[in-house]
Amino acid sequence: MSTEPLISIRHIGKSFAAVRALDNVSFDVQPGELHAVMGENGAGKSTLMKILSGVIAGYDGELWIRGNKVDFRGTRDAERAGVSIIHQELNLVDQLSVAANIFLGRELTGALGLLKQREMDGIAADLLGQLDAPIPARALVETLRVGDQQLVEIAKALSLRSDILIMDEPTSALTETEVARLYRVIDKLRARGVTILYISHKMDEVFHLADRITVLRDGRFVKTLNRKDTNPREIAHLMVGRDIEPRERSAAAAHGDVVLEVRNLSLAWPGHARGYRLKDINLRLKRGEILGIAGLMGAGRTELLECLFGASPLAPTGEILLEGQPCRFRHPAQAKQAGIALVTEDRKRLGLFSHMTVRENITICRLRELAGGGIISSGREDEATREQIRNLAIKTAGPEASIMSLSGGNQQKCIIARWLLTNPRVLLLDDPTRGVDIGAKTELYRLMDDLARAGMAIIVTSSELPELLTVSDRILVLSEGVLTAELSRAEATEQKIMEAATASSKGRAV
Amino acid sequence: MNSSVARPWRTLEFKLLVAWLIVVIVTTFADQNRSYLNYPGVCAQEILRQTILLGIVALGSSVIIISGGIDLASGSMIAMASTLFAGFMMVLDPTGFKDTEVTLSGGTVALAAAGALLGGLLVGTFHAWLITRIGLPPFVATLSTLVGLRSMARGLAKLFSDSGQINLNEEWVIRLLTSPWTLVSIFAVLVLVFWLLMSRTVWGRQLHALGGNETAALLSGIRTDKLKWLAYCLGSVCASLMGLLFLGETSAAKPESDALGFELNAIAAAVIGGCSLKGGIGTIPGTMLGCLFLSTVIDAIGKIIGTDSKVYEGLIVGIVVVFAVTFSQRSSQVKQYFSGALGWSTIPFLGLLVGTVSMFFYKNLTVAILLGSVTVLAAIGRGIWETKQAKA
Amino acid sequence: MNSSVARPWRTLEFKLLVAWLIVVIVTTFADQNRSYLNYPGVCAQEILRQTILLGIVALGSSVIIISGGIDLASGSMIAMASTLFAGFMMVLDPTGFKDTEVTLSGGTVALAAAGALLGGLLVGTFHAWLITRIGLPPFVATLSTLVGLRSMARGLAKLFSDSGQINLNEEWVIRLLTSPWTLVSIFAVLVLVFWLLMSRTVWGRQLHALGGNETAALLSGIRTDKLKWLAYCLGSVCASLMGLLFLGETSAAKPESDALGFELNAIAAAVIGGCSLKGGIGTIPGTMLGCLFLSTVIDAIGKIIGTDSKVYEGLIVGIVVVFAVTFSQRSSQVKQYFSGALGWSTIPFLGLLVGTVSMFFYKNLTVAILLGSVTVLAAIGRGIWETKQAKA
Amino acid sequence: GKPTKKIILLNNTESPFWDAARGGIKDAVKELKLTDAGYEASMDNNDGSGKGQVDKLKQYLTRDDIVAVGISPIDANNEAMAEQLKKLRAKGVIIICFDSDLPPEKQELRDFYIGTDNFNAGKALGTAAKVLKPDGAEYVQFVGKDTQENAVQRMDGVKSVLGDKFEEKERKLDDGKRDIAKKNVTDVIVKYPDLSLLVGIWSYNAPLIAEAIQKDKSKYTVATFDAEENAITHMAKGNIDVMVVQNPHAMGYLTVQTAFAKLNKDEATIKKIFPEGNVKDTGIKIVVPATGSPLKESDFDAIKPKVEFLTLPQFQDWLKKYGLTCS
Ligand SMILES: Nc1ncnc2c1ncn2[C@@H]1O[C@H](COP(=O)(O)OP(=O)(O)OP(=O)(O)O)[C@@H](O)[C@H]1O
Ligand SMILES: Nc1ncnc2c1ncn2[C@@H]1O[C@H](COP(=O)(O)OP(=O)(O)OP(=O)(O)O)[C@@H](O)[C@H]1O
Ligand SMILES: [Mg+2]
Ligand SMILES: [Mg+2]
Repeated sequence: MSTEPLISIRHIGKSFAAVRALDNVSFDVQPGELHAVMGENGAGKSTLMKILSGVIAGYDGELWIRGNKVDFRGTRDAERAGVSIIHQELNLVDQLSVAANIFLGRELTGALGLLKQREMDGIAADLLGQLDAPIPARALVETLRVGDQQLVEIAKALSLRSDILIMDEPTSALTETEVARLYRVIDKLRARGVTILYISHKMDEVFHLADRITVLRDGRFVKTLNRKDTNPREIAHLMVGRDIEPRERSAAAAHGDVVLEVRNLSLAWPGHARGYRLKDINLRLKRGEILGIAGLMGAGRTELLECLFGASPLAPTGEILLEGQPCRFRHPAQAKQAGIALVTEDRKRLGLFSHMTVRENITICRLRELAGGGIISSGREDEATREQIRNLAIKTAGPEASIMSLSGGNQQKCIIARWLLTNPRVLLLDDPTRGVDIGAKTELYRLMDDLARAGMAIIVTSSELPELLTVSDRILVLSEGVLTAELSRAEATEQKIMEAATASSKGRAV
Repeated sequence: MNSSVARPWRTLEFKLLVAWLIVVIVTTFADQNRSYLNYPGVCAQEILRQTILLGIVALGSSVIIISGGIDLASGSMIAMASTLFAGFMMVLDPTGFKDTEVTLSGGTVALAAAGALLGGLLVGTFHAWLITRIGLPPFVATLSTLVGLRSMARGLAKLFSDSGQINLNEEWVIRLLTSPWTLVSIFAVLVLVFWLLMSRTVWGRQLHALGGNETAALLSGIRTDKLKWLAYCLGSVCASLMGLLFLGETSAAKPESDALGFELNAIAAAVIGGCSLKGGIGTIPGTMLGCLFLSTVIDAIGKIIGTDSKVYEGLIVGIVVVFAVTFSQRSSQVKQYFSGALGWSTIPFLGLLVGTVSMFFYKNLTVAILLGSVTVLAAIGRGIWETKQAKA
Repeated sequence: MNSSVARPWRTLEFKLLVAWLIVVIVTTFADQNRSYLNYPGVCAQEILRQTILLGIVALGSSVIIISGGIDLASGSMIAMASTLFAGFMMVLDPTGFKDTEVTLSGGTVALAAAGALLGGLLVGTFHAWLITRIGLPPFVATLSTLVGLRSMARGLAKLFSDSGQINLNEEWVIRLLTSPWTLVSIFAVLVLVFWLLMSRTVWGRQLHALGGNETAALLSGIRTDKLKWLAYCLGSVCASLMGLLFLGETSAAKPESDALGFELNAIAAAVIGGCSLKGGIGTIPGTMLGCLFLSTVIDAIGKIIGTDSKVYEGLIVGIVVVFAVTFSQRSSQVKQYFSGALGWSTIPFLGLLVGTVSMFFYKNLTVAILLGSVTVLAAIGRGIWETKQAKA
Repeated sequence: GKPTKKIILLNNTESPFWDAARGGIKDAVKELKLTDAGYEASMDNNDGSGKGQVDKLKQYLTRDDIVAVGISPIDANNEAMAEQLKKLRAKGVIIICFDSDLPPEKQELRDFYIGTDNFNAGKALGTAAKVLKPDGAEYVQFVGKDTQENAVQRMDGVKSVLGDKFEEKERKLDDGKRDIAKKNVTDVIVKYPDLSLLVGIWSYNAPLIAEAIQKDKSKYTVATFDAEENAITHMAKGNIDVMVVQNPHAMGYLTVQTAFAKLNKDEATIKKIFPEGNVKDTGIKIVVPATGSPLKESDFDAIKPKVEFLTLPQFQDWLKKYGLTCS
């Protein structure tokens, strides 16, 4: 391409205290292209995007847009230069309405600086319409579910009508249908000539959308390739710096007897049209089996796992039998006692103790056993930590490193390690690979496989069907809180699953 | 918001109004002097006055709370403003201030008032600076000014008069500051302005956003520092304004005791009025109803108990705050009050609480024991019921 | 932690120790009566006493703060405990209590003390209940007990004597409660226990986790309700213990004024000692050093200023808190103090602050103006420098 | 029947000092048979602030059952209080100041004043101190707040008699907090090695000074106001050398009696209590330890009106007579 680049990133570097997040990164983005940026967790993608969008001010190197040097002091400057961003983490104000969030910081005002509420509601409704997302513009964001909140974020970015749009893992909380909608929107935008910088850990997305792909590793620029001239394997290699052979789930390993059985489990949803979050769920889980649970956003996967773990806001009805023993957990402590472990969906919010060290994060569930008479034995604790770090190949400076100094994938491993320490009988993984890079993903798959072989019973949910198909022996499909299909590894296909997932759904209930 | 439009009787404001009516009715008949019936005018005026004095400060505090901060220094700011006001008048026109014959010129008074308000502006700025530039948590920043400002005011007062108290004996100034018209008009304007600000303007919207999710606000390009600056200035200026009126009320600036602990009343009023200390949630009308409710309750205590009412005031205010906030909670999943170890072990305290309170008011041990044990039994009953529920 | 092991002089504890030494040295020479040199023993003992009294309460407060809560009621709890202690003694053995001839039996005193501590336990339970079962924010829950408990204590005191004050004139009890040995031994045990609890035990680790991320703690199978119960009970029991000793100090329970606002000192000490009000961060040794530092400063003020030291105490404490917390901040990215609108507009206040403070101490206008303007100029200079930096 | 009429005495702040006054009120009610005449009399506690008193007076305005108000103004120059007193009087309520009076220009606002002149009391204590310390001394005065009328008057009274042989080092404030009051004593002791005279201004200062210095009492002379329970025990132990005691009991009693007489147009009684004018001085007592005090009754002849000179046992008998524990 000979045209003068729209964005030119020149020798950009950025350090946080100890970490060198970016180091002398340079590449160009051509006008109108969709440029994907890939890299492991902690490669520096988000940091670079934050610099591009004026969120991070102080950095080394230069940033050129439309042939002139820019020096953003804040997001405002970036927006004026026509750059807008969809951040990796949700950045919405729960207490405000959808419209208010979309116009946050850029409210429309009339005389005496009074808000033009009606007008904003109107425009917001249109934007959501473009995304054909059935979200009322005046609803409070806190009443929306995660997926819809992500759509609001997208609408917010669109409302700027800027000609450079950065999307940092926009689909990490979306499921196929919503992703499909997003694709349509992206097409519209590109038709309008908008340039898009796109970050994702999902190869299929990148290869579906991107014109060119830039790979970062450990904060350094590796290579920029045309999509046509490359393949996922090569990209993955460039990202991780070695080949990663996706290991297939050792087909139909011999399973033991039933560990967990659920009979007619239902969970009420007061004050909601549907009336229930879950209805008459029945399932059996055998020792050494990996059971995948598929479903759309809000299908109730998280709730199901929360019920099994005694963490649901309301008490579920129905029976849960653990190795034949009926049990009703009202507190995760009881579930933990009984040998059930839950790796939660939202790492940052529900999992990490960000002010603590790797050691403290890993041992938090196992302290009682590592203590004598209530006093923690630092020796045993350190030993246990190192063992986990070894077994799960966690990349860290050591047990005493701050958990925040780890990349997303390794943080996820720490949380899994935390639960493995309690050597549970049943391991519940709620979307364990959300926002985790491909290298770490394959390692997680291998880990699950090994655990299952060692006789652990695992339930895993995921928003990525290919993933489910790779890891699970059996797949249950949830749709609006009801089990609509049970597919063995042999018969399961993306097609069948999507049918089941949308089976009883006549437009999502909100 | 849309929901509140749908069924007004579900709104906090409505609940508060009902609660307030109940208090008024109870007081009317529980007060054996029937003050409300004999002197409706006087009583109404007095309650209104207290509500306004509390309300002016609560307006500022609520804005700060909604923006996700807290102001522990408003009480001290009141004392400081009242001292500055008196002090400036004294400095600008010593004879006119001291001498009852010579009257103060309106200009002098206006100038002094302006000075006191400016003081408020400076303190508000200082708060914002401590929080955004030095990076202190709001609690710590305003805690230090809570102790610092009052002591500074005491020092200033000592500079003006050894007694550490500056007496104002200018007839017309006191008249002006205490006249209902002054109060009502100032208050009306303030409430209108603040209500518009918080519910209709960009700043109000962004203040809510700031309180709700600071990073989101920041990433949306909102100048959060400027907003905090605005919030804390509004807070301190409101307090200073109250300080001016307070000088009229007490006709003497005595910083060592003026408005001591008033910040707690203001915060309590805001919380009763539905402001969440986590930030992002709260309305001006709610806060104002909170003030009306709180000052009515305090007035009622005085009416009903009479002698030593001050002694028991705190107890009743505390209980009222707990109940008000409990009922004002929009959607609390909590229902298991008395089951479980914690629940059971709280029952003794509740019994003792009720017992002591009734002891205070009936001065009769048997009644106290009776009511106390009734409470305990009721709680135990409820506890058993809850446990059954949980089982089922 | 590893970092702290690596270079101890970077730790907050070390910084505090240095700051404390500076205060001591300054006081030694700024005090023209040379009290520290003339009566080292007495002075040391007095500072130690104050540190211990503050420390006992701060221990509880810091645990609560680390667990992500706050206790505004400790001052009132002290007053309540002291009242209960005296009250129980009076009830258990009226003649022995009133009559100086007849002495109280050890049993009576022990029983009364136990009763007061039990009271603390009940209040702590009540706090935990309000927060976990009723769902009140800790600030609101303890705010209501802050006003409620004191008023309740006053009511109780009134039941015993009209003046609302219960005099203790039992020689040996006062001796026992005020003897340095009692204080030191109690304190030593408490500090050891709390230090072990927070740094070595499962509960301590879980309390840190709770303060850091409550949902994560819950989903890690931690009984967060129980932990809060523990934290608030520890807080209230520490306060009650202080209440017992306080009765010795004052030889009379006067809930109206006893330990009024003491909670703020305790919180300030904890914060100076490095506890974060956001929860999850803080150490016992740090808190204790915070107490030592704060009580030394307060003592120093009395030594240096003399007459009216009480008047200026708040001002200096406020300033000290700001500085202490500022420097104790581990990694504050903040460096732009005076540049920008907010920065510039703070300078006047700082100038006035320094001016007034120097006015208070030198009682000389020219000096005050001089120092004030020096401050302003310095700030402006720094501001310009910062702006240049930002440009570059 | 018809509602009882109330006589209310509003004090300045809660303190044991008022226990005796309450005793006086009770006695008056009993001896003058107020209840039979359909009257009640009681004391109301103020919270120690000027605004508190103003608010209380506002409350009284809305109560028809209150026919007489006694008040001990916490801040005599307070316009707002004067305002309320005017209103009450206009309503026909009888106003009596007790314990401390209004400034001359405002005295038409009250019908009577019953109490002692605090400046005078201060002079009495100063005189005692002079006798106890013939060749002068360095001294410190301890008080809650030096902004309170009675405190200032007492301290100035003391200062006025002590000649230039006495040097006042400091006035230590404790904001009415007993723990601070005690710490203040410890502080000044180490601060001024030559200090030898300690003056307690408010009732609680006395016992706490005694507590703090009893280890080496010999070094110090302790002269205090009022007689709190613990102060009496400490004087018995010899930790206090002289107490100047007012007569709150009489203040309570006479206030009620005067109001009652006035309400019943009983001029005879009024004449008896107020031979001339409308001011009644309830007098002060000088209390000294049972034995070995250099103080004699004659030392106080200069003080007018005449003081009552008592040894501790005599004083305690007096207390017993009125069933009081303190004064
Ligand atoms: N605010 C910060 N403070 C300290 N370190 C940070 C901060 N933000 C990022 N880092 C570090 O910088 C490095 C790059 O982070 P960044 O978020 O850019 O990675 P990423 O490529 O977006 O990873 P992911 O794919 O998980 O989003 C990481 O090591 C991270 O720990
Ligand atoms: N309509 C809703 N209102 C409020 N909270 C919701 C709603 N729907 C889901 N949630 C909660 O939000 C979280 C994630 O919602 P989501 O829709 O993702 O649940 P899910 O579909 O069961 O799980 P997953 O996110 O893995 O698909 C869950 O904890 C769920 O309880
Ligand atoms: Mg990222
Ligand atoms: Mg989920």
